[in-house]
Amino acid sequence: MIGYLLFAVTFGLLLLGIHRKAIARIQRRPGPPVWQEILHMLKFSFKSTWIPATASDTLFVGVVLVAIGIWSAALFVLLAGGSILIIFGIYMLHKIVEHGFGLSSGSPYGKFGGVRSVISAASEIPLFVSVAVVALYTQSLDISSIIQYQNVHGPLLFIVPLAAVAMYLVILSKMPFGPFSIVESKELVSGYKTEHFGVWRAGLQVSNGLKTYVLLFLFITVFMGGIPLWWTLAGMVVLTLSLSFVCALSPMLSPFDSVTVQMVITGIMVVYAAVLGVFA
Amino acid sequence: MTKKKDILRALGLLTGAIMLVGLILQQGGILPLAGYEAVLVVCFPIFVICVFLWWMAREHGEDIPFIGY
Amino acid sequence: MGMDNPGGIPYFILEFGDELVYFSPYTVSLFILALVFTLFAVIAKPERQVDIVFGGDAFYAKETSLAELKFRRFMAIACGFASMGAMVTGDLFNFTLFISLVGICNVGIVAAVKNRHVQNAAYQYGIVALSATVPLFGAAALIAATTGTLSMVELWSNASLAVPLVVKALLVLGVMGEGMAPFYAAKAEMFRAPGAPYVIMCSLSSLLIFLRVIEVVLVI
Amino acid sequence: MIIQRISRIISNYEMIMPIFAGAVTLLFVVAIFSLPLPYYEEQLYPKTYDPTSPLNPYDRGGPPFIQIDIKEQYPENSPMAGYVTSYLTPFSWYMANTTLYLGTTIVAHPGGILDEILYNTRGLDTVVEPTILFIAFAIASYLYRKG
Repeated sequence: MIGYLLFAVTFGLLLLGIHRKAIARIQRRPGPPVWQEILHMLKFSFKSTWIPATASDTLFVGVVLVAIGIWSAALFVLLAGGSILIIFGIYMLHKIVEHGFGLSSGSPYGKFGGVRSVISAASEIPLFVSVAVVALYTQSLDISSIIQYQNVHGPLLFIVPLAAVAMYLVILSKMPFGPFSIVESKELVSGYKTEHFGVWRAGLQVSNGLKTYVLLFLFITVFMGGIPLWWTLAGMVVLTLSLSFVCALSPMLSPFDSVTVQMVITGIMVVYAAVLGVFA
Repeated sequence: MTKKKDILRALGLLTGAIMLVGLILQQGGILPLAGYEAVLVVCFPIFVICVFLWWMAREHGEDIPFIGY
Repeated sequence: MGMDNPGGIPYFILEFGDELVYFSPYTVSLFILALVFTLFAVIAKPERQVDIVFGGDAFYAKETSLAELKFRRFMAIACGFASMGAMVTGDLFNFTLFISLVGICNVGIVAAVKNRHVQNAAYQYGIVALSATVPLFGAAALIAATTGTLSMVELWSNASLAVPLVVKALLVLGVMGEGMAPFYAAKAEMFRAPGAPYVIMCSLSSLLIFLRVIEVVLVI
Repeated sequence: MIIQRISRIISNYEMIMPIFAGAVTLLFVVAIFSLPLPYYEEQLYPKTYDPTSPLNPYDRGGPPFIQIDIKEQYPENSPMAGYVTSYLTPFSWYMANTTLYLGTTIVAHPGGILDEILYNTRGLDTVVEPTILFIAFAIASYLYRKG
């Protein structure tokens, strides 16, 4: 288990590195090597670290621990085939991590990252609609029974494509450099993580790796079914590359427009779920 | 300052040891998988941060908040 | 009538008369998170928010006075307890009560801040929280009237008890009013207040009750 | 663009109350049109009142300590449930025995409130309700004293 945890961190960071590299190549830049994010994690962990004088110290440190803890829990729930609702609960609570990172330091940049993170809370709703649509078909929220359903009926990707799109957008909003990633946009330096440097940033990298791994793995599992691990990993790379194309070719929306777009998507998804619920 | 580092190292080693013991107990069938996972969720973050802080470069004093231009 | 245990099978059920408190994997994980952040609110010192004076070199860090700190910490802890209660309760009326407690604590956490902008936002949010009690308690009353029970355990184990869809929608809207999950603008303004561990409780509690109400709606 | 126009409206926090009120109104209209909703006859608490009882409308039926007339969800959890009138303070007990008006005063004196709290089928609710009030008082008094 601990081995798998470390593997997930490394592979997730590798995916983020691939993401950066692909974006750079699409934009005709050389870009960093694909293992850059892993190097980042190691480099930050060697750097000199302290707690800023203006920070709320317990929260400043504690939120890093919470970030790693919740995503390792999410990984275990995913592997055990537990309830998809728990994973999405954890996904929502990642917002709290962003708030905690942003607000605990006292820096105005971090603060604005946190405030933007609060504004964009609406972006999580499409997620629940896609969960509801999946639940309509499988009659269960356990990942193990979702996999069983797909063994019988084929991948859910072809049964409920719009739900897959909704979840794709949700993952997109969590990828760096995307159209919805207003919480870490460059006019705020690094957004909510501006003030977490050195070891704290290394811890954040660990949780980012886990987060990427869990979210992409979840997408593959829920919409493609239980395929062998190697195929899943390959699928995750393909998914990352497609996300990179979207991120590289679309501009970042202004904060409130990003929220509005996400709310419109939510509205469409609610209508879709209602139609499916009536006719299915 | 070395004292702080000793505490961190001790904490890192302690959580590492707890995770190791958990692994052995789980392999031996004494601890259920869920229990082992709960141990990991609690210990892994502390372990990671403590190990990082332990091998981090030398320390300075606290920072000076933004002092203008 | 919903699907069986979307939050997992309860580990154990605590019995308070007709009110059951149940600990399923889902409610336990949310409960633990509320507990962890309440502990942060207890032990963490508030941060000093740094502000730059535009047009000059000056900067200053906002200090939170002791009286204000004490009051806000009290509110944050009350909010933490209320959200913990809302996470594990298995009774619908109790759930709505805890949620309105969360709503009023959220106002309390930022009401003490000496900043007109923040207080305006808190006031707007307070009015929404106030009016949200109508759909909230209305939904609980309608559930009691249509099914004859308020116990979630009863509602999910007894397939003949069906809660009308419109009542579920009322419940969700009431919780949204208390927690403001989608219309977050007022909450974001409230977030400009200094005092991170306490302000975080606002957002944590509203996310938690939103997560819980989704489980509740799926269950009943 | 339409998106920018919508964002401008929802980004103003003073617009939240109208938006929310509109949503609530809409939903209540839908609720009214979906009437009559099914009504579950066999309710948790009895729906018949005895107007001659001095404890009316709080009388849950039967003489104290002897007999209860209440349908419970989980009778095994609270064997004493429904014995409301067994918790009357001496004063309330005297009032109930001599006048017909205790029912109108039951929450206005300590014995009355205690009755409701110890009426333990919904005990936790009665604790949370005053807590909401106390929190509201705390906020109001703090703001008042701060000036």
